[in-house]
Amino acid sequence: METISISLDTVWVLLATTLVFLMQAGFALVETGLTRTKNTGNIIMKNFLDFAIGSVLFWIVGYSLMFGLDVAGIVGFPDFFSDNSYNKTIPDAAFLMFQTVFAATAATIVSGAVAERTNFEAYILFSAAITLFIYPISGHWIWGGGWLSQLETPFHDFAGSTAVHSVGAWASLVGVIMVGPRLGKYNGKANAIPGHNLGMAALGVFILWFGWFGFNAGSQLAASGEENAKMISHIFLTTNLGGAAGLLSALAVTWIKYKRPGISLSLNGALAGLVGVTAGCDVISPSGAVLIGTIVGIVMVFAVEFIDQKLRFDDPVGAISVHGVGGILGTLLVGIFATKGGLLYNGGFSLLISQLIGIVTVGIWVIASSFVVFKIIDKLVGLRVPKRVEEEGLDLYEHGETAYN
Amino acid sequence: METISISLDTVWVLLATTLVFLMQAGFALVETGLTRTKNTGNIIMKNFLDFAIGSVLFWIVGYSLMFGLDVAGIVGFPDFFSDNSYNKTIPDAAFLMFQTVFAATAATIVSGAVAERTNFEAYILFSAAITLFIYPISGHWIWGGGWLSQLETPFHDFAGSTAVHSVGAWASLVGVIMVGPRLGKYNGKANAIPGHNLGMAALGVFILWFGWFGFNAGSQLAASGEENAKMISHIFLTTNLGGAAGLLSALAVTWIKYKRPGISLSLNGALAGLVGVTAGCDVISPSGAVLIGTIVGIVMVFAVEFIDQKLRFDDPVGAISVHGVGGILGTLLVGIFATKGGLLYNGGFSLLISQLIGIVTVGIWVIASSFVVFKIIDKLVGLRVPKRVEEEGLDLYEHGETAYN
Amino acid sequence: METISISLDTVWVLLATTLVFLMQAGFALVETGLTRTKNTGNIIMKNFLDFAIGSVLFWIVGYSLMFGLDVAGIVGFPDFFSDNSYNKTIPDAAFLMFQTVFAATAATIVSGAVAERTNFEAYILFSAAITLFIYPISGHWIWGGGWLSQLETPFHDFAGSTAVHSVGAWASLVGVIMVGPRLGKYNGKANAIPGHNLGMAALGVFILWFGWFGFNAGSQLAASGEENAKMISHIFLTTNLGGAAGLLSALAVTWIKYKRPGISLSLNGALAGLVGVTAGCDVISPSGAVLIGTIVGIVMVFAVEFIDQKLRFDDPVGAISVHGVGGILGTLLVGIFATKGGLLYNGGFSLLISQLIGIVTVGIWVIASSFVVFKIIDKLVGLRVPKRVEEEGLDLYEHGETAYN
Amino acid sequence: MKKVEAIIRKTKFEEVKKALNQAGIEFFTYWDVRGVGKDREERTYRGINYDTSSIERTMLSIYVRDHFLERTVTSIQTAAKTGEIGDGKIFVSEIETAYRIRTGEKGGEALYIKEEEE
Amino acid sequence: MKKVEAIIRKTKFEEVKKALNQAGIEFFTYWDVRGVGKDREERTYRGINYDTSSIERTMLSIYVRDHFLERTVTSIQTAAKTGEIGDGKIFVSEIETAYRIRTGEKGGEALYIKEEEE
Amino acid sequence: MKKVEAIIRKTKFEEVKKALNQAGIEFFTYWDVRGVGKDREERTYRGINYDTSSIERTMLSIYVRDHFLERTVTSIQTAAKTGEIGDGKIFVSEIETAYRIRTGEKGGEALYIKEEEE
Ligand SMILES: Nc1ncnc2c1ncn2[C@@H]1O[C@H](COP(=O)(O)OP(=O)(O)O)[C@@H](O)[C@H]1O
Ligand SMILES: Nc1ncnc2c1ncn2[C@@H]1O[C@H](COP(=O)(O)OP(=O)(O)O)[C@@H](O)[C@H]1O
Ligand SMILES: Nc1ncnc2c1ncn2[C@@H]1O[C@H](COP(=O)(O)OP(=O)(O)O)[C@@H](O)[C@H]1O
Repeated sequence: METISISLDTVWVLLATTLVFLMQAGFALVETGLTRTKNTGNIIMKNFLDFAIGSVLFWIVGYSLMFGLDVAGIVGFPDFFSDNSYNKTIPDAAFLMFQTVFAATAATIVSGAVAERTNFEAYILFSAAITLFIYPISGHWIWGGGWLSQLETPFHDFAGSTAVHSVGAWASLVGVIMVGPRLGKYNGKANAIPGHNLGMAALGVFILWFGWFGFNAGSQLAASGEENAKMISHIFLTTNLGGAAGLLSALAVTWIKYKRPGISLSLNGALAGLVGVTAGCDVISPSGAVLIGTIVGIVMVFAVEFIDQKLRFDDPVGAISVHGVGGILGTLLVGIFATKGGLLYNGGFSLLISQLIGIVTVGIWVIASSFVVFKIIDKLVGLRVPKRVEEEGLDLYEHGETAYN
Repeated sequence: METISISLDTVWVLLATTLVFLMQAGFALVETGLTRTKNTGNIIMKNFLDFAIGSVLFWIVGYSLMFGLDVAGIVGFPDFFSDNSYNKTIPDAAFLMFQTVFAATAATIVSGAVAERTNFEAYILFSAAITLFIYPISGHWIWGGGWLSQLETPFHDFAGSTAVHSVGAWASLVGVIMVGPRLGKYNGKANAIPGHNLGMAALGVFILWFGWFGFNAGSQLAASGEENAKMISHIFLTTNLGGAAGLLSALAVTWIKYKRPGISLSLNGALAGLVGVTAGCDVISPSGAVLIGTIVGIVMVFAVEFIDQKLRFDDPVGAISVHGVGGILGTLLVGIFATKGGLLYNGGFSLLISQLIGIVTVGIWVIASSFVVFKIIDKLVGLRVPKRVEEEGLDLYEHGETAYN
Repeated sequence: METISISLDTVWVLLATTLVFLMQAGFALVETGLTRTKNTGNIIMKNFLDFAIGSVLFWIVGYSLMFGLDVAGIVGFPDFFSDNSYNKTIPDAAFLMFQTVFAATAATIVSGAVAERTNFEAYILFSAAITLFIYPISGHWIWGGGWLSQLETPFHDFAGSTAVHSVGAWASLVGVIMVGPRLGKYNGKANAIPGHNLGMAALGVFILWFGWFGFNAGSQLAASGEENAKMISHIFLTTNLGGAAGLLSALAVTWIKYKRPGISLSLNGALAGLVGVTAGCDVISPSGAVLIGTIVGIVMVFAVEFIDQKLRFDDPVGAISVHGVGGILGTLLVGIFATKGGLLYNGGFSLLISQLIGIVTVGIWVIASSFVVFKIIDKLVGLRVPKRVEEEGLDLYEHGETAYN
Repeated sequence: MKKVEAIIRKTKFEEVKKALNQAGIEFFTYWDVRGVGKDREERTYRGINYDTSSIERTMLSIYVRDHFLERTVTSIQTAAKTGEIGDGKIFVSEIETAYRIRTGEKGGEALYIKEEEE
Repeated sequence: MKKVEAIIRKTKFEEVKKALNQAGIEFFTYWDVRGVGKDREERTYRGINYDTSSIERTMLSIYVRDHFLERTVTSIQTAAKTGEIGDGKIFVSEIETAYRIRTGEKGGEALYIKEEEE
Repeated sequence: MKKVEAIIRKTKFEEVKKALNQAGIEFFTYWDVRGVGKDREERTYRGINYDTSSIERTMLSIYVRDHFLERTVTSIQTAAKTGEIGDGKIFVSEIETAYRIRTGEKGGEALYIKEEEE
C-alpha cells in the first residue's frame, strides 16, 4: 500500500478519534442535564474518570485482550502495554487511540444509568472493570477475530450497536437493579424526577450526534481509494438519517401518547436512532436507515415507560432504553435491512440468526460478568451512598464541593 | 482524477460537514441564550426539528430541486430520493450530506427570529417548507446551474451569504412581521427583554465560528492539488479575519454609542462579520476580509437598533440584522472587493450589478414564497400561541416540560 | 514534494487549526465556570477579544516577528501583513492560521488569572501586547529559528509547553501580582471563592482536551508519508495519556490531602497533564507520558495551594499552576524522558541543560516585558476596577449587561 | 409600619413596578417563588404525568409607612390583575420597627429619605 | 389570619405538599433558601476548607385562616420530620389582612373559593 | 419571639454571618433577592437603555428570642454597613410561635438547643 494512502487513512482515523472523544463531553452533558443540581459535580467526575481510567487500563491490558492473538475464539492473548501491531494498515498508536475512545464510550453509558445514588468508589471500580475485561472480551468476539466473527455468516456489527452500546446498556441494567432506585422515585407510584437543565442535555445530544459521524464513519478505518471514500460518505448519510428518524419518531410518539411533544424523550429518540443504525450503517440503504431509526425511536419511548413504570428500574437518563433497546433492535434489524444478506433483500435467515446469536451471547456475558463485579464491589466498598448523602446531594458529601454557587 | 485525490476531497467535505453540523448546536445555544428561561425547551426542540426534518426532506425532494437537471434556469428537475450524481468528483452521499447541513442552516436561522411566541406546529410546517422548496429553488439559481449562475458575469456567492444566510433572514423578516412582537415588547416604547444566559450565547458563537471554517472552506468541495490547498488555506484566513473584524467593529460601535462595550451585540458582530465574508471568502484578500467584516459589524449594530426600535419588528436574537444585513452587504461588497472583477480592482461595475441582481431577486423570491407559506400555515393551525401560553412560557404549555428544574 | 502530500498536510494543519480554535471556547468556559456569576459576561468578552485582537495583530505584526528572517537570534525581521512564505511545505495562509490560534492561546491564559477585578481596557491593552511582541519574540527563539533553536543541543519544545503555556503563565503571574487579589480573598486568612458553575468548567476541560489533539499533533505540520503518520498517531497517544494521568494524579492527591476527591482541582489536573506532555509529546514514550502527566498533576495541586495560601497570589482559575508549573515541569522533564537525548535514556545532561536555559530565559523575558507593559497600562488607564464595581460585578458596571437574567 | 407581601405573575412584574413607582413607592424587594394554586398545569416528564400545580411567580416584599399602605395595595391590585385564575394574593402584616443600615436610622425614618420629603 | 413559614429539607418537599393537600391546604408558595444551622458540612474548594454550614432548604409560606392553622402545622410537622438534625422549623405570625388580586376580595375570603366551601 | 428580616449587599454576606455567629446567632436562613432602590444602575441591552434599579441582594430571615433581638440587629447593622447608598434595611416583626420539626418542641425552646444553654 502506498504511503500516502496510509497517511490519509491515519488522518481519517485520528480525526474520527477526536470526534468520538468529544462524545465523552456529550454524555457528561446529557447525564448532568437529566439529573438534579445537587449531583452535577459527581456525574462530571464520573465521566472524566471513565475516560481517564479507561485510557490507561485499555492501553495496558484491555487492548490486547480485545485484539491480541485469538485464544480459542474467546479472548485475545494478553500483552501488556500493547507493543504489538494489531492493524495492518494504520499505525498502532492510531488504532489503539481509536479503540480507546470506543472503550471509554461503553464505560460512560453506565454512569448515567446509576446516577444520583451510587457510591463514587464503587462506580470507579466498576468503570475500571468494564474497560479492563468486560468490554474487551465481547469486543474480541466481534471485532478481534473471536468466535462471533468466525460464524459461517459472521455476526455483523459495523460500529458497535452491540459491541459498544449494548455492552454499556447491559451493564447499566445490572447496575440499576443492584443499586436500586433513587429515594423517592417509587413510593406507591412512579414519580417524575425532572432533570435540572434541558439546555445542557440538548447540547450534549448535538455533541453526541457530531461525534457519531466519527464513531460510525471512522470505523471504516480507512478513507483512501474510491471504495473507502464511497463507503464513508454512505455511512455519513445513513448515520444522519438514522438520528433524524429516531428523533422524529420519538417526538411523534410522545405527541400522540402524552398529547404534547416531549423534549427529553425526543432527545433520547435521536440518540436511539443513532445507536440503531450503528451496527448496519455500512450495509443498509438510506431508506433502511430511516426505517431502523423510526422503529428504534418508537420502541424506545415505550421501553422507557415500561422499564421505569412497570419494571420499576430507575434509569434517570434512559440509558438502558437508548443504548440497550436501540442496540439490540439495531443489531437485529441488520439481518432484515442489510442490502446484502438481509431478509428483505432475499438474503434468507442466516444473517438474522447470526445477529440473534451475537445479541444474546453478548448479553449473557455482560450480565453475568457485571453481576459478579458489582457483587464483589458491594462487598468491598458498598454500592450505595447513605440516605443522608443521597438526600442532600453527592456533590456536597462525596466531593465537598457544589457545582453551582 | 486519481482515486487518492477523490479520497482526500471526500474526507475534506465530510469533515466540513461535521463542522457545519455542529453549527446547529451553535444556533441553538445562541437562540436559547438570548431568550428567556421559560422558552428554552421550545427553542431547543425547534432547532433539533429543523435539522431532523431538513435532513429527511432535503434528501427526498429539496436536493434534486436544487441540483437536478436545470429546468429553464429556475429549478432542478425533481428526482425523489436523489439517486443521481450531481457532483462529478466526490461521492454522491458526501455531496448530499454537505448540502443537507447547509439547507438546515438556512432553516434554523428563522427559529431565533420568531422565538418565544410562535406556535410550535406552525414553526415546524414553515421549517419543512424552507428545506422543501424555498431554499432549494433560490439555491438552484446560484449553485445548481440556474439563471443567476448563467449571467454573463455570474453572480458570485461562494459559500452562501445570500444563498443560505439571506434566505434565512428574509424568511425571518416575513415571519417576524406576520407573527408580531412578543407581549410586552412594545408598549409605548421599545422594551429590553434580556436573554437569560449570555454564557450559553457565547459558547454558541464560538461553536458557530468553529463550524464556519467548515462552512466556507468546505464549500471549495476539494482539497487535493496545490490550487485547492492554497484556496482552502486562504479561505480560513479570510473567514477568520472577517469574524474578528466584525466582533471588533461592533464592540467599538456599542462602546461609542452606549458608552460601554456591549456583550450580546459584540457576539452578533462576530457572526455578522462571518456572514459578511462568506460570499467572497475565496476572492477577497485578507485586508478585504477585514474591511468587509468591519463594515458589516458596524452596520449590523445600527440595523439592530433600527429594526427593533424604529420598525418595531421584534427579532429577539437579531437574526435579520446578522444574517440579512450581513448577507446583503457581504454579497454586495464582493462586487467591490473581489480581487478579480471587483470595482476596487478595476473590474468595473458588471460584477457589482450581478451581485445586486442576485440579492434582489433572491429577496423577492423568499419574501413572496415565505409570505404565502406563512399565510397558509396561519389558516391551518395559527401562527401564534395564546396569550396565556406566551406569558407562562411555551415550555410548560406546548411541551409540558420545563428546561430548568 | 508531490502536490497530494501538500494537500494532505494542508488539510491536517487546517483541521488542527479548527481544533485549536475551539480551545478558545474551552478557556472561556473554564474561566467563567470557576468565577462568579456577576463577572461572567466580562470574562466571555475578554476571551473573544483575545482572539479577535490576536487574529488581527498577529497577522499584521506578530507573525513576522516570530517567523521572519532571523535578526541576531533574537527576533524575526518585521514584515507587516506577512506576505512572505515562512514555511516551505504548506501554503502560507495555512501556516499563519495555525500560528494565529497558538498566539491567541497564550493570550487567553492571562484572562482567567486576572479575572474578576481587572479593568477591561487594561486587559485589552495587555492582550494586544502579548500577541504583538511578547509571545512572538520568545516564540522566535524557540520556533522561528532564534537562538534557543541554535543551541548545540537545541531547546526542545515541540508544541509549546514553554512557548505558549509558560508564556501565558508568566504573564499571568506578573498580572496577578500587579493587579492584586480580589476583594475579600485574603482577610487574615485565605478564603474560598467558589466558581459559579462546575458544569461549564467541565465542558470547558473536555473541549480543551479535544482541541489539544490538534494543538500537539497539528504541530507536526505534516501528515503525509509513513513517518508523519506514525508521528501524529504517537502524539495522539502521548497527549491523551498525559491528560489522563494528570487527572488521575490530581484526583488522588486531593482525595488524600482533603479526604474527598476534589472536582475543580481534578479538572485542573487534566489540563496540567496536557500542558506537561506538550513539550515532549513527540519524543517521549507512552509510559513517559503517563509519568510526566502524573508528576505534573501532583505538583500542580501543591502549587495551587502554595500560590493561593502561602504566596497569596490570587489566581481564581489556577492558570499559573496549570500552565506555568505544568509548562516548566513538562519542558524540563523532556530532558529526562526524551527517548533520544533524555537522561533516563543515556542521553546525558546536555538536553536537560538546554531545557533549563530555555525555561529560564523565556521566563525572564516574559516577566520583564509583562512588567513594563502592565506598568505602562497602569499609568494610562489603571489596572483595577473601583471597589464598588468589583463588589457589584463587572458585568453590570463595565458592560451594563448581566449574563443571567 | 406595614409589610406588604404580594405574590404576582412573573409577567406582570414590570407593570406592577411601574404602578408602584407612580404611587411613590420607590423601594421594594422581590424574588422568584413557585406558587401552588388552582391554576394547575399538568406536566409530563419522560412518560410520567405529574400534576405540578407549581407555577413561577414573583414575590414582592414592600415595607411601608401606614399612610402609604392603601395606595401600595391598590397599585398592585390594579396592575397585577388579569382576571384569570392565578393572579395571586396580597398580604399585609405589622412591622414593629425598621433600621436603615447605611445610617442607623430607626423606625419610619428608615423608610424614606428625610431631605426629600421635607 | 395567620402566616405559617416553614423551613424544610428540599427532599421532603413532595411529602409535605401531599400532606398539606390532604389537610385541605391547596395554596401555598415556596422557594429555595439556604439554611445556616447545626448540620454543618465542611467543604473544600481548591484546597481551602470552608465551613459552610449552609445547606439548601425550601421555604414554604402559607397564609391560612385561623381555624386551619393547627392542621397546617401538624401536617408539616409530620411530613417533614426525619428525626435527624436539620429538619427545620415552623413559624407562625399574624396577618392583618389579605386581598385576592383577581377579584379584589378582601380578608378571609381572599383565601378560599367561596362557592367551593359553601 | 421576633423575626428579623435584613436585606443586605451580597458582598457583605460573609461578614454579616461572622458577626452573627460571634453574637451567638447560629441559625438563620437566607436567599437571593433583587432590590429596587435608590442605587440605580443603568443597563443597555441590544441598544435599549433600561433603567433597572434592581440589584442583587441577600435576604436574611432570622427568628430570635426577644432578648437576642438587640444584638442581632446590632451585628447586622455593623457588619453590613459600607456607608454608601444601597446598604439595605433591617425589619423586625412579632412571631407568635415556633416549632422545631425534628422534635416537635414548641415556642422559644424551638429556637435553641436546650442542653447547650443550660
Ligand atoms: N394561602 C396562600 N398561601 C400562600 N400562597 C398563596 C396562597 N393562596 C395563593 N397563593 C399564591 O398565589 C398564587 C395564585 O393564587 P391562585 O389561588 O392560583 O389564584 P387566584 O388568587 O386567582 O384564585 C398561587 O400560585 C400561590 O403562589
Ligand atoms: N432561628 C432561626 N432563624 C432562621 N432560620 C432557622 C432558625 N433556626 C433554624 N433555621 C433554619 O432551619 C434549618 C434546620 O435547622 P437546624 O437547627 O439545623 O435543625 P434542627 O431544627 O433539627 O435542630 C436551618 O438550616 C435553618 O435554615
Ligand atoms: N421599603 C422597602 N421595602 C422593601 N425593600 C426595601 C425597602 N427599602 C429598601 N429596600 C431594600 O434595600 C435595598 C437597599 O436600599 P436603598 O434604599 O437602596 O439604600 P439605603 O438604605 O442605603 O438608602 C434595596 O435595594 C431594597 O432591596
